[in-house]
Amino acid sequence: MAAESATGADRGALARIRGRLEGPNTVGNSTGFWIGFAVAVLALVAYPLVGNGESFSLFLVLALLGLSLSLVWGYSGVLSFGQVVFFGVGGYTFGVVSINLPDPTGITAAALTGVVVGGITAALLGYFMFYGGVRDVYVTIITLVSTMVLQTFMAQTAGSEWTIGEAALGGFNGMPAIPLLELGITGVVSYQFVFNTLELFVPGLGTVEVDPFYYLALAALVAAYLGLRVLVNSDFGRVMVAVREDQDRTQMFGYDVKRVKLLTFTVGGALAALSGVLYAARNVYIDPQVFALWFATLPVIWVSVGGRKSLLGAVIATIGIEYFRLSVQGEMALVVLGALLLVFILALPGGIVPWIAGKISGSAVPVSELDDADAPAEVSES
Amino acid sequence: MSGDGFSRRQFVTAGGAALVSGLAGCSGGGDGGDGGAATDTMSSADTVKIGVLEDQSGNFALVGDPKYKASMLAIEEINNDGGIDGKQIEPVARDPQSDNQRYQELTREFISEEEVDVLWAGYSSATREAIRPIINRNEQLYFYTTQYEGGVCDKTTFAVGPTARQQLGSVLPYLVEEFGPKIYTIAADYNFGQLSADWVKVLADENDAEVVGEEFIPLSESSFGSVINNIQDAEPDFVMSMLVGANHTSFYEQKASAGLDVPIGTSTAMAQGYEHRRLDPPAMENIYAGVNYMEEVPTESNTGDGGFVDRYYDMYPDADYVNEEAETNYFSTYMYKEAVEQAGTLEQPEVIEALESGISLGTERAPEAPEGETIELDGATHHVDHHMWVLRADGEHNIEEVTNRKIPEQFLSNTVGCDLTQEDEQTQYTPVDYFEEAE
Amino acid sequence: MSSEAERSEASGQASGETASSEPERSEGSKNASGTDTTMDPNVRETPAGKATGDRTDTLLQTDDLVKRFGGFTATDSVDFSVDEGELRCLIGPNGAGKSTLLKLIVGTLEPSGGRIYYDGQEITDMEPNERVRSGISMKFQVPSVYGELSVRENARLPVQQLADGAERRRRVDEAIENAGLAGYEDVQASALSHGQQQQLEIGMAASLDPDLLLLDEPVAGLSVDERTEIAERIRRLNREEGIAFIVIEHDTDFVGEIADSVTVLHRGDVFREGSIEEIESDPEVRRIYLGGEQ
Amino acid sequence: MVNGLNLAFQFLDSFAFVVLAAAGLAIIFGIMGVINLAHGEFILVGAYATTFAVTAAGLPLPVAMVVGSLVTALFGIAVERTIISGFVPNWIGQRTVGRDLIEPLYDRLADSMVATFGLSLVMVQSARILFGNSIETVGTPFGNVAYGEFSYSTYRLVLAGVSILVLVAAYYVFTRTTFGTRVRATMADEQTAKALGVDTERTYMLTFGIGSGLAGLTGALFAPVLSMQPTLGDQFLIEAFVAVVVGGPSVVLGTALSGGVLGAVSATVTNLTDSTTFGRIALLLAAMLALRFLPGGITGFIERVRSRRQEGE
Repeated sequence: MAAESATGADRGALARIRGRLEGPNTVGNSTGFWIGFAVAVLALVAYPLVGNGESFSLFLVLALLGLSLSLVWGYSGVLSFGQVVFFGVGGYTFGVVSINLPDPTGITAAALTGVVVGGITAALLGYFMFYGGVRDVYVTIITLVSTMVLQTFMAQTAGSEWTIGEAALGGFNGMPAIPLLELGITGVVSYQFVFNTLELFVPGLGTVEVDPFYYLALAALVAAYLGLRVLVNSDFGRVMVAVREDQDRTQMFGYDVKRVKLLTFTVGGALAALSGVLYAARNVYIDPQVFALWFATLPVIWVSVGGRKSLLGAVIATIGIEYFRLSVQGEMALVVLGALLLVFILALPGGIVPWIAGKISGSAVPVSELDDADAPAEVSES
Repeated sequence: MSGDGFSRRQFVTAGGAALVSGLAGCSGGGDGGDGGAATDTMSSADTVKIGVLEDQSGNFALVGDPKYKASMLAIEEINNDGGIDGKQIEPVARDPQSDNQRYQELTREFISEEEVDVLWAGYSSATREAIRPIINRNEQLYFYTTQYEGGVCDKTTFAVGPTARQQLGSVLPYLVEEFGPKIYTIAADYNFGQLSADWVKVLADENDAEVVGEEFIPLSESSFGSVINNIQDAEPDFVMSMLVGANHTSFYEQKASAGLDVPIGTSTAMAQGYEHRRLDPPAMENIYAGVNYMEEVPTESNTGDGGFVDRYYDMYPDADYVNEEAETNYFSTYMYKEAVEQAGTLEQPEVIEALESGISLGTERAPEAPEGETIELDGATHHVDHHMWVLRADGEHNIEEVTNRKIPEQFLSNTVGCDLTQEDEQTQYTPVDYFEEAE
Repeated sequence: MSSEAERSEASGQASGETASSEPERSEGSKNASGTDTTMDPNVRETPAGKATGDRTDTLLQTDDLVKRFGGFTATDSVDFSVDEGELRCLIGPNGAGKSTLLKLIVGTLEPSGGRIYYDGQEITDMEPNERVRSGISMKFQVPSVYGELSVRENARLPVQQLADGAERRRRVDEAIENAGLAGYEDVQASALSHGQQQQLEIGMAASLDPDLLLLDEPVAGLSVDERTEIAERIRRLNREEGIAFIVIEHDTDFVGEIADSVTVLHRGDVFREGSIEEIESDPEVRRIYLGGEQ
Repeated sequence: MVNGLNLAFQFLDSFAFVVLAAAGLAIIFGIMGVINLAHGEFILVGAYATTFAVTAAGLPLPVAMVVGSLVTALFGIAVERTIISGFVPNWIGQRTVGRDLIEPLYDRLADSMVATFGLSLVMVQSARILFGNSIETVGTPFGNVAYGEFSYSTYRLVLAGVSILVLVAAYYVFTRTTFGTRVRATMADEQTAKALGVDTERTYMLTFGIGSGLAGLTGALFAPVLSMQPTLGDQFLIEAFVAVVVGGPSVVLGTALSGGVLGAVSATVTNLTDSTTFGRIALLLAAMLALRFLPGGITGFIERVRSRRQEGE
C-alpha cells in the first residue's frame, strides 16, 4: 500500500481496531454489520426514553451470563451447566462483602471481589475436571451436579450460625438488605447506580429521568461483547476454536489443551460472576433459586437458540427469550414457551444468528472481507 | 366479571387474551421513566387499583391458586356491594409462576407502571423477602397473607397471616397436656422450618415439655425411611411437623404405611395443601393442625349456608379446596376496605394510618371473618390477633374441632416491642435473639 | 465389549515368542548408524544448529519398547532408532504394530514397558504437546484438518506459535503454496479433496520446523500424480530443511522413491532393517508379506 | 444410634430410588445418546396413568401399574416418532415441501437437551391445565414389617426387589437377546447395522418405547408413595442422570452398581449425621468424585482393571 496520508493514518488505526474485532470466528465482519451494530447500540441507548429501562436492564445483565456460556461452550466446546454456579457465587460474594463494607469503596471492592471469587471458583472446578482427564458429557454432568450441591447447601444456611460478619446468608429466603450499588472511592467520587434516577436533557423531549443502572449494564454488556470478539479473533481464540473442533489434533500442534480449556473456563466463570454481581446489585437481593436446575438450563437454551458459534446470537437470544418469558402471561405461557423451544431447536439446529448470517452473506461460511487482518500496511515481497 | 363460575375454559381464553396484550410487553402502556405528574388514565381516578400476585403455576400453585381465587371473590363481592367508598375495584392480576425473579419484575411493574393502590403478593417467605426491598423503596402498601415464621416489623408491610408462635402456641400446649411432654420435631430445612423449630423449643420451655429430637429435611427430599426410624428410636409422646411442599407430603403417606401411629401436631399440614383430601385414609389419622382457618372450620360465617365456603364454590365450581391463606386474602381485603373508608382517601400513608388505628372484623360495620368471632388488626405490629383452632383428622380423614381460642400476636408486641405507629422499621426479628432456649 | 474382537483374533499369536526375557535380536539387522544400540544420553552433546549433511547423530532411540492391549502385545520390546535427517520408512503386514509404534513415539499412547530417547533426552513420560515442542511432529492416519476453518486459518494455527507479523505471513503463504493450495486460502477445509487435505495437513505439520516428522500412510487412497507430488514434497523437506522422517506406507514404489532406509516390522518387533534394495531382495520379507507363514 | 437393620433398609430404599429413577434413562440416554430432560415427566405420565387406572377405571393396583407403563411406552413412541427421530415431520415435509424438515436428535446431546427441556415445560403445564394442581393419591398396599421398636413399610422393600428385577430383565433383554444385539448394533453404528439388514427405524422406535415404558413403570411403582402433582418428576431427574453417567458404558450393569454405591453413601451419611441434607450433599459429591476419578464410570473402570489384569502387569 502507498504511504499513508493523514486521513489514511486514522483510517489505518480504525482498520487495525476493526481488524482485531473481526475474524472468521465471529459472525458479521462486513461494514454493513458494524453499521447495523451501531444502530442497535444507539437504539438500546435510547430505549429508556421510550420503554421502562429499569425492568429491561435485567435482560442486559442476563445477556452477560449467556455470553459467558457462548464463550465456554461455543468457542472451546465445553458444555457447562456451571455458569450459574459462578453467577451465584459472584452474587453472594458481592452481597457478603458489600454488607460488611457498606461504603462506596467497600461496595466497589465487593463487586471486584465477586468477579474474582467467581473466576477462582471456575478455575478450581476447571482444574478438578480438565486436569483429571474429564471430557465431554462427564463435564456437563459434573457441572450439573455442582449446581445441585450448591442449591441444597445454600437452602439450609438459614440459621444465625450462617452469617459471615454482618451478612446473613439467609438460606432459602435469600440474602436480604444488600446495600445499594454505589461505585467509586468514598469521599472522593462515587455514584449510586441502583434505585437512583438520572436527569437527561434530551432535545425535543425535555429533561427525562432514566435509570442509571440500565446504562451501567449496557456498557458492561457492550464492553464484554467487544472484548470477547477481540479474544476469539486473537491467536488464543484460534486455539480455542481448534480445541473445539478437534482437541486431540490441537494437542499434536504443541498446544496444552488442558490449559486452554482451563483459561477459557476461568474467563467464562469471571464473566458469569460479573453478571451475578450486577444481578444481586440490581435486585438488592439474591437467593438459592439462582442455583436451581431450571435456571441452570436457561443459558444452554439461550446459546442453543441464538447460535452456538456466535457471541451475538447468545446476546440476542437471551434478551429475546427472557423478554418473552417475562411478558407472556396466562396459563398457556409455559406451554407456548416450551413449544417454541422445541420448534426452534428442531428447525434451526445451528441457531438463529448463524442461519441469518448465512442467508445474508449467501455462503455457508462468513468469509472475512479484509484479506489479512494482521496488519493492513503490509508489503508483500514474494 | 360475570357472576357465573370462572371455569377453566374461560380462564384459558383469558390467558390467551392476556398473552396477546402481554406481547405488547411491559414497555407498552407504561409512560416510561418520567416520574412527573402521573398522567393517569381516566379509569384509575375513580377506581381502586388492587394488585394481586399469587402463584397459579409452578411449585406453589397448589397453595397459591386458592389465594388468587379468594382475592377475586372478595373483590367481586365488594364491587357488587357498591365498591370501596363508592369506587369500583379494578383488580390487576398476573401469574408469577412461583418464580422469585418474576415476582420482582411484576412488583416493579405493578408499582411504577400500574401504580396499584395496594398489593397482595406471594406465598413463600422467600418471595416476601425477594420483593420487600422494592416494596420498601417505593413505600408501597403490601399485604402478606401466608402463615409464616413471624418477626417482620415493617412500616408498609401487613403480615396478616398467623405467625408460628400463634399456630404452634395453639396446638402444642394441647398435645403436651393430652399425650405427654416428650416432643420430636421434624421441619423443612429452610428459614420457616428452622425458626418454627426454635419456637417449638420456646413453647416447650413455657409448657414444661422437652424436645427429645430435632431433624431438618431438605425441600427436595421425598423418602422418609430414616426419619421414621429416628422417630421410632426417640419414642416421643408426639411429633411436631413443620414439613412444607409437594415432596414432603409423602411423609404422611410413608408414616402410615410404616405403621408409625404417634400423634402429630402441625402448623402446615392439611390447612394449606389439603393433604387429607388428596391422600388415601388413614394417612392423616391423628394429625392435629393448629391453624386460624381450614375449609372445615365450623363457624356460621364459614360453613353456614350462604357462608364463605358456599360463596367460594359458587364462584369456582371446580376449585380444589378453600385453604388457610385463601381466608386471609379474603378478610384482609375487607380490612383494606374498612381502612380506606375510615381514611376517606386512597393515599397510602393515610390508609396505613387508618389500618394502624385498629381495624376489627365481626363488629356491626364489617362482616365477621370466616375464622369466627371478632379479629383485630394490631396497629403497632401490623399483625392480626387470630381466632386459632386445633382440628384433628380421624381414620376416614373427617375433620373435627378440638379447641379454639383467640391468640394475640405476642412476640413482636411484648418481647420485641415493635411499634410501627411510633417509629418506622423494616426488619425481621428471630426468636434466637430473645430466647436462649431457642439456641 | 468393543475390544472383544481384537482380543480373540490376537490371542492365537500372542503365546510363546515374548516369553523369553532377553529380546532375541533378529539376525541380519544392522543399525544404520553403527553406534552401540544402548545410548548413553549424557555423553553426546546436542549439536548447535540442525546438522543438514551430518548423518552420524541418533535423533530418536527406543529401548525395549513394549505395548500390550489386554493380552495382545502390539509392540514387543522394540529397539529402533533414526538419525538426524534420515528418511526412514516403516513397512510390515497389517497389525504389525506400525501405527502403535508411531503413537508411542509421539506420546498419544503410554508404553507398557521400555524407554524412548529423543535428541539425547528421555521422553517416555513427556506429555505429547511437550514432545511436539521439542521437535516431533505427526500427521495422523485419518486426515484431520479443522473442517470448519478456512485453509488460511488452518495454516495459521501451528505457525502462530513460532512467528508474528510479516514472518508469520511468509510462513503461512509458504505452507499453503508448498501444499499446492495457492488460491484456496479462503476455502473451508472441509470443502477440499481428500488429497488436498492430506497435503494441507503435511504442510501444517512441517510448518512447525520439526526435527522429526512422523507420517502415517500419507498417500493412502491418492492418485498416482498426487503420490509423486507428495513424494517430491517429502524429499524436498528432507533435503532442504534437514527434517528426519518416519513414514508408514504400504506402496513399495513410493517407499523406493523416498526412503534412505527401511525397517520391516512383524508381529510387533523389528524383523529386518536396511536399504530398500536389501529389503526387497530378502526372501524372508517377501514370505511374511505374502502370508506364507501360517 | 445406628441400627444395622435400619441402615440396611435405608440403603435398600436409596438403592431402589436411584435405580428406578435411572431405569428408563439408562436406555434413552445411556444407550441411545439422548439427554432427556423430560425424563421426570415420563415418570409423571406413568404415575398419573396408574392413579387414574385405579381411581377412575377401578382396576386393581398391579394391573393399573402395567397399564401405566404401557401408556407411557406408547407416549414415548409418539414422542420418538415426532420429535426425537423426526419421522412424522419429515414424512409431512416430504409430502409438502419435498424434503425433510428436521434431523433426528440421536447423538446430538445439546440439541436433545434443549428440545426435551421444551417438552418438559409443555408436559408439566399441560398436566396442570388438564388435571389441576393435584390429583388424589392411591393408598400404599401391604402393611409394614415390625422389628423391635422399629417398623418399615413392606411396600418400600417390594420396591427394592422390583428394582433388581427390572435391572435383571433389562440386562437380559439388551445383552442376551437378538433384539438386544440389534439395538446395540444400531446405536454403535447405524449405517453398518442398516447395511447388515437391521431395520434401524423400528429398532430406534422400540428401544425408545422400552425406555419410556421403564420410566412409566417407575412412575407407576412410586404412585402410591408420592403426592400426585404435576411437578413430581423433578425429584427423580438429578439422581437418574448421575446414576447413568457414574454407571459407565455397560449401561444396565453400571446403573445397578452406581445405584448401589450412591445409595450406600446416601444412607450411611444420613445415618451418621442424622441429617438428610448432608446425606443428599454426600451423594452428589460422591457422584462428582466418581466422575472425576473413574473417567469411564464404574463399568469403564472394571473394564480397565480386567484388561490390565490380563496384561499380567
